[in-house]
Amino acid sequence: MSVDLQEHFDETIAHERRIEPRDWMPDGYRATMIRQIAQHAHSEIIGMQPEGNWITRAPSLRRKAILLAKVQDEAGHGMYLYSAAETLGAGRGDMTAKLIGGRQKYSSIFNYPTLSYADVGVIGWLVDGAAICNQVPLCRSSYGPYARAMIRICKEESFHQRQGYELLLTMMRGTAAQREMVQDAVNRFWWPSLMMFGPPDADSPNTAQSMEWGIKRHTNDELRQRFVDMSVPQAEKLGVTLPDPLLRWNDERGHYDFGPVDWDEFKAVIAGNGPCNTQRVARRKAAHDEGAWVREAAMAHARKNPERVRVSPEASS
Amino acid sequence: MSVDLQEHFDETIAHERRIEPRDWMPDGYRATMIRQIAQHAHSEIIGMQPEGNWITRAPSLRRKAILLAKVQDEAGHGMYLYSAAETLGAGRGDMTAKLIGGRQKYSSIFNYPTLSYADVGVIGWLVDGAAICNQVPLCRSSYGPYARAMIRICKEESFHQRQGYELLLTMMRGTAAQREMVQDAVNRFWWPSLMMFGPPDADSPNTAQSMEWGIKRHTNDELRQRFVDMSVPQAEKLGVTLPDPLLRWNDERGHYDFGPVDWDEFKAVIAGNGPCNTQRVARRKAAHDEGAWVREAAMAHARKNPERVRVSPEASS
Amino acid sequence: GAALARYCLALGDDALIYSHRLQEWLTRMPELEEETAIANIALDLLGQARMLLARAGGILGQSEDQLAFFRSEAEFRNVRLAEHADRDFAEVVGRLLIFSSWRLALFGALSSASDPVLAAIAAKGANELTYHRDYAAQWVIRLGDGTELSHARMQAALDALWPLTAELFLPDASALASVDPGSVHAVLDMVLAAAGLSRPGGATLGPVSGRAGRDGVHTEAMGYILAEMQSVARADPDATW
Amino acid sequence: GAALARYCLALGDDALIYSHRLQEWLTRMPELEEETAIANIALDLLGQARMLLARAGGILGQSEDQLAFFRSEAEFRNVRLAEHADRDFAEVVGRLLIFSSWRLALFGALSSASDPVLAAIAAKGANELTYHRDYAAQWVIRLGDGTELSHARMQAALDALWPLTAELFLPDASALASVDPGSVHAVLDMVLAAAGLSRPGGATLGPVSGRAGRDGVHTEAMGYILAEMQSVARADPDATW
Repeated sequence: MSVDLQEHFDETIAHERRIEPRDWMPDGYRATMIRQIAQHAHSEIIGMQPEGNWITRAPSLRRKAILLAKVQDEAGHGMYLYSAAETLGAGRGDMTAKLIGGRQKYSSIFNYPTLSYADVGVIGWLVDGAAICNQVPLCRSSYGPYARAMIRICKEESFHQRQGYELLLTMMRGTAAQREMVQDAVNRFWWPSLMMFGPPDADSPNTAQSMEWGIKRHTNDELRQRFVDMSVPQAEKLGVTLPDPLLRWNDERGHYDFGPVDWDEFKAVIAGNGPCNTQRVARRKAAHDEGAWVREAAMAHARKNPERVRVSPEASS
Repeated sequence: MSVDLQEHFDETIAHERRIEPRDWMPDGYRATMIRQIAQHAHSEIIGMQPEGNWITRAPSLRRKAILLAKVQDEAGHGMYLYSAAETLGAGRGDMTAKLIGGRQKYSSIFNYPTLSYADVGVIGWLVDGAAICNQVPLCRSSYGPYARAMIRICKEESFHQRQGYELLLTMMRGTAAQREMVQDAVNRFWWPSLMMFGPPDADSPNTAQSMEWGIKRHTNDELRQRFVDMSVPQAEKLGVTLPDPLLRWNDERGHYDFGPVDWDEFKAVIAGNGPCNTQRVARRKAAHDEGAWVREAAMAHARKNPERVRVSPEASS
Repeated sequence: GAALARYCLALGDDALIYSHRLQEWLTRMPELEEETAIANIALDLLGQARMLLARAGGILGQSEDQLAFFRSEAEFRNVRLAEHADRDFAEVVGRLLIFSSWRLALFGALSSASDPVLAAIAAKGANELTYHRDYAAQWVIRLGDGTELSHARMQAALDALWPLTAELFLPDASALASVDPGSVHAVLDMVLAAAGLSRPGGATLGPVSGRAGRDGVHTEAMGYILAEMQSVARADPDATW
Repeated sequence: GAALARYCLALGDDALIYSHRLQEWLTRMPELEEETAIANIALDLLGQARMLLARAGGILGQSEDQLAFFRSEAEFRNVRLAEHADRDFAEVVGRLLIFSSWRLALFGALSSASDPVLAAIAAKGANELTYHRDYAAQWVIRLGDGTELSHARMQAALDALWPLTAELFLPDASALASVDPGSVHAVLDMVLAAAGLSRPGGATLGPVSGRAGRDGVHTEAMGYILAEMQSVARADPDATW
């Protein structure tokens, strides 16, 4: 029987059909998928913090509304992704515990501080841009609920990315101080954006298995190159300089060459020594801990009034 | 014996000599004195809040240093006065408990908010000015430790008052916005300053006994009139209008006439319904409660190291 | 014209400052569902603020951003309830219940205002406020009825907030509509009854010589809100965003 | 000249921002004696900031107030330790112990600086910093040695603060003096031994592409500090105070 199941699974993958929650899947696939989706969900939720940092200080009411809506979307993406992980048997409470206990990661980019309003634009342009490069192929993930979540999320991310780029275009047409602010933000976020694609292929031992399972479609270096090729003309149009003296078009490769990424910095950030790791997790933990009495009250009320009030099951996590 | 003691006490008062901690005194005198000194101490400590509110936002580093030093002086006055009350057998811990439990009052003026940097100047000019009117006669209080505390405090208060007035003079020579700010602050603080002298003599039943005991030297209305007479020419020199259409010189009385004080507002504020009562007491209570573990640690350390470290007895309150 | 501008400013400032206080709570909520709900309410109020400030600005010759970012504290006309910093989730939902019940009653009255723009804003806003009130009411009931702890915190929140409510019903010469306190209290009483909570009474947050939020006399919290909210806009007044 | 100005700015900013964080604690201290002590330390640091900014401003042609109130965040050169918001009294005294031990060592080295003004500032400041360090050390010992709770909170404070210390010893091309980490650690170790506490190790608060406070790259807390600190001065740039 197990052989039949494995064969059916392999065939589904081979035919680029989708695995659904009710289907049998190998334990490794399930575990890898849960980790991937949970980390993606965590990234959405932690990613609310660096941008949320500027909502109260947005310099126009229109920009305030745009940013507030974007951060709200991120919370929505987080919930959507946690639900996808739940179809694999993971619990939201358990995933949250892993996040605030430092046992599950989120995108390293969110361990950098946002230091001016230009950062909001640059996160939209570069960070969302890199996320989209990563995520568009995941709309074809072999796991159905994740693939469907990604289709919706990518749509909204593209919208966010255009808004971010548009903010930067506006700022670059503004005062000298604004243009400096944009350049400074680009200087700080360019390299961390390249790190978002993960370590070089040579140091990424799980890539082969993930590609075989159809839960990864391109290698880290392929996606990184695609991002660089996409970003250089956008930077030119914007009028900013990307902080890499080795960046230049390679006619032979048909791609931009770029300088070496500082993988020591990447490893330090992943290990918890980035500028904001502690702060980000502490904030998430504080919200969770300080909300415990509220979640308990909601459960107690639901128990007393089973007929009257529907409380979402997540309230119990 | 009790008769002898009472005679000796009466004689000391009659000769305007001072009662000292070791002297016998009537229970009523002791209780009244404790309450008077405690309320004065509380006023210094609560009074740190409205001015302290502007330290981090002071618009020049010189003004920041002046304000910081002033608020520090107020803490010093508070400690000095609590020590004077302790000579009568009151404990600082007990007095603090009465303050944060709402069982002992402080000056009603500190239940008004400070809303611009001009308020810092107006508090110096009018509030410290009123306090000095109240306090100069108390340098002749029949209770020795209080009288001596008042001499030192009045000296510093006069300094603060001049600094406040000087800030206002500077602001009045500044921009139109600054002049408006000063006028607005005067509008908000003038009437509450007049209330600082307490209810009209007709409604002040304890005045007679207090004057007999030499712990009050003038009636509320006498002091209020003195304050008005002093302030009007200062306001003219400053170029601000005092918000009282009935204010005018009375040649016959040799004093300024002034309009009726809104005693309903005064009673509401005294009863706890001023704009800041709850906030002021809550802040003091939070500092005290959140500091409990620190005071306990200091005591525990002192117990373990009796020879090495001197911890002030107040740390135990 | 002047009275309409002044009143639109007052209602716009209520929404702008209230929205700011909700924005501060983002990423600090007890659940993700609450993150999206509070963000949504903050967005609705920000939208109301923009329309109302635009209406006032049309009369005064100023943009919504000039009004939001370049007025001084004394020029803001919001009630002091809007600027209160909620200390826990019980205060978040308790204050929202009070504010949205009151504002909904006001917008109901304003939907027949003589100015068609204000009437339209009020009609649209009333839909949003109905949702805000219901969201808040559900949570007040959950917390009031939930555990002993949540009941105590919910009652404490109401007690702490109540002094701020008196100002909502003060006579205001520039108001274009008014609300009967009794009708708002009736709504609150219904929710509180379902929650097993009692409506506080007594204490009020007094004015300063008769002046309060609508007269530009705020709490000490307001200066900090504006310092933060206006900081980027004021750092470079010639900037375009 | 430029190097001297830049370095005086850095040391002045350390003191200015550190003083600001202490100012925030006024009226929130566990005892009145601590209110006066912390006010006193905040005043000393403010005094150091004024002298250092004045020295820098003399070279740059700017007043202390222009430098304090009209620079942008990226122009501030303080280390990130200065901008940390202490969450309890244990962090207040723990951070003060670290900061004043380091700064005292630095001022000791600077008292023989070639610029006589800077040398004089450092010599005067060293006296003040000795008092600050001793005050902090006494409290770290009391809390470390006091109760189980205070011991735990004191150790947690040190653990939370430690990642901020690495930046103090980074090579800085514009520095006119440097401090051997070993000598500062030796002072701390003496205090910690008396307190029964252990010096944390390991984690550091990383820079952003190699840039940190001295390069104008701060923590997210810095923007809020400046928004508040500069709000009144910036509201009316033509005002005189």
